[in-house]
Amino acid sequence: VILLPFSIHNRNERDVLTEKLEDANKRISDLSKLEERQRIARDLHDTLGQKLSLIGMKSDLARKLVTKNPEQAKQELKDVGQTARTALNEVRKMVSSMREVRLQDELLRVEQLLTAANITLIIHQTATEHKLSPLTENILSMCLREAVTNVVKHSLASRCEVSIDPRFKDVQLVIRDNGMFQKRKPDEVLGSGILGMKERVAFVNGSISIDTENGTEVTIVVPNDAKPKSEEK
Amino acid sequence: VILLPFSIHNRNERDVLTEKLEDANKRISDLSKLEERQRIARDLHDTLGQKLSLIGMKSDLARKLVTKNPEQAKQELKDVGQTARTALNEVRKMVSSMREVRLQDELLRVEQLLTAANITLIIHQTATEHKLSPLTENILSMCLREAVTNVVKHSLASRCEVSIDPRFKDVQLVIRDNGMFQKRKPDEVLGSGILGMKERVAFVNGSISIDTENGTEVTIVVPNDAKPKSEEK
Amino acid sequence: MIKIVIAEDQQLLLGALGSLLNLEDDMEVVGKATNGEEALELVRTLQPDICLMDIEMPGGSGLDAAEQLKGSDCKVIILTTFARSGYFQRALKAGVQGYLLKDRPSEELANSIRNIMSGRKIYAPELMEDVYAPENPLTER
Ligand SMILES: Nc1ncnc2c1ncn2[C@@H]1O[C@H](COP(=O)(O)OP(=O)(O)OP(=O)(O)O)[C@@H](O)[C@H]1O
Ligand SMILES: Nc1ncnc2c1ncn2[C@@H]1O[C@H](COP(=O)(O)OP(=O)(O)OP(=O)(O)O)[C@@H](O)[C@H]1O
Ligand SMILES: [Mg+2]
Ligand SMILES: [Mg+2]
Ligand SMILES: [Mg+2]
Repeated sequence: VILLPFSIHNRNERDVLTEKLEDANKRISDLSKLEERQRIARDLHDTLGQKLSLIGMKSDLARKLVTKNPEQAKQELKDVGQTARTALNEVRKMVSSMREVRLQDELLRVEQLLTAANITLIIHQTATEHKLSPLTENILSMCLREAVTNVVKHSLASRCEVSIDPRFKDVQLVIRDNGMFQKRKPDEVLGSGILGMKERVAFVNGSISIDTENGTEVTIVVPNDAKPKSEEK
Repeated sequence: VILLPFSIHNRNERDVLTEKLEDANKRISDLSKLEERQRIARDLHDTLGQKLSLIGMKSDLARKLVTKNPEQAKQELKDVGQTARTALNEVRKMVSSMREVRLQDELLRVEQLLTAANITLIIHQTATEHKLSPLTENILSMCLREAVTNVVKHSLASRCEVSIDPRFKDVQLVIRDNGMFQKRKPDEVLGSGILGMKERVAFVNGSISIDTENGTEVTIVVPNDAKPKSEEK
Repeated sequence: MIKIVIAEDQQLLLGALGSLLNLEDDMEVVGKATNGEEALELVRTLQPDICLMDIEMPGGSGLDAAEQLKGSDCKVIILTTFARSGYFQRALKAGVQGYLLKDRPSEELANSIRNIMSGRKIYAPELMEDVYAPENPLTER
């Protein structure tokens, strides 16, 4: 009996805390969204703004040249079409980098990629009770895509192994090929692929290591902030 | 003496809780960003993607028409230019709706706007202990700007009153003019201003009402998820 | 004849803009620069009536150049795509006669140039995000 008031007291305190927490969560969420929107705004500005202005101007110019100088008009129109397509590609890239990506979908895609390149794919996948969080899936998918693209582009391998191992607290993704790691010449421009993987993985406090002894082996571990499927509500 | 272990125990528990909370905050923030990104991705895809494809096609078409049918070519080119400008305007709107706006800055801006239009501005502002959240400020600023733009564009008023009243749980913003509300003809294209205000306000569970009896009076109430200035850390 | 110098770092835009204005009967593009410093140099040597200026260019922004041209005989028009905070205020301080969108139809740009030649100031409402102009911004609406 003596325990009751304590536990009531605790519960009330907890309710208040829970409510405060929900408020705070809402605020964090709103702010993060605002921040993300601003970031995207800057991107949009830099890439698309210029291209759309150019299209506007060149189409005006072409219109005026139609009678005066038809050949020149055609040339300007080629530029317009080209610029529109480049801009569209940029939008597509932006959109696809923003879209939700599922790891299993990505696996299918890299399978097609490797088949087309005549590289045998072996998948090791541990069955799992756990559902990965969208963010984890997103990051793993990006890394998988980049690593496999590198295998296709650089390794000269005949085999590629991908293993996905969701463990208790984290997920391990390994991409291994039986080709040769290509060292870059010191004066070559650095690729953005490996750098991009590192950045993404660091973003969630994960780790990435690359072993280039026999072929290339990329090992990525990211925290699995996933909840067991059964506990979902 | 008997109290000491309790308080130690409490403190440890609190440390653990604090850490957990920080993790959770990070996760909420990441997820919110992801979510926002996906929303914008859909927008971008729908608005810009289509327009850019259209531009690409029309410029190809125009190029073929330059010699065969110069007049038609010119018409297609007008469409191309128009489409590029509309697309850029959409991006511009997206970008500016993304920018952080402070309410006091916006007040200055509308003051200049009204002065330029020769409309007297009267501001009622309750002094406040509270700081509005960025999101609240953002939404109120947008609404203020749109409502005052409407006063300048449509009302024929000589006076405009703006009152800002941060109350206990919400903020009320009223924009009132002494002109005449202009009914639209049923076949006229709808403006996007009032609609935009409604959408924004609904987004934070606020309310908006418009009284057009004597002049126009727009009343907006949005929840004030703000914290007292003194409690800030 | 209205003599014009254009400063724009994107070659394609610079070319298109130049050709467009040259097509107008009363305008002649006398010089093209790809950064602010070059623009100043061209204005000094060529003595144009108007200098059209992009803002963001490597090696001397259009706003810096406009500030230097304040009080000179050459009228400055800033051309840009998006409002950026602080830019419009700086442009006003530099006393520019025009602050316009890059993507408006060329006829409109040509008309704005003529109006500015006759002493008016024109600022695009879309770009007045920071502060509405102290000089009446509604004249063009
Ligand atoms: N699986 C691999 N096999 C052989 N070489 C590799 C492999 N992965 C990476 N490399 C080498 O490492 C370099 C850096 O890779 P990274 O992905 O960062 O850049 P990239 O692929 O050249 O360009 P980007 O990814 O930006 O298109 C590659 O250029 C290549 O020389
Ligand atoms: N303060 C006002 N005084 C008189 N009429 C108004 C006022 N505000 C709005 N209206 C009328 O309501 C209509 C709808 O306003 P709304 O802001 O939605 O569109 P708009 O201003 O015409 O176009 P947009 O805001 O998209 O540029 C206006 O066209 C006008 O007829
Ligand atoms: Mg790569
Ligand atoms: Mg309106
Ligand atoms: Mg530039």
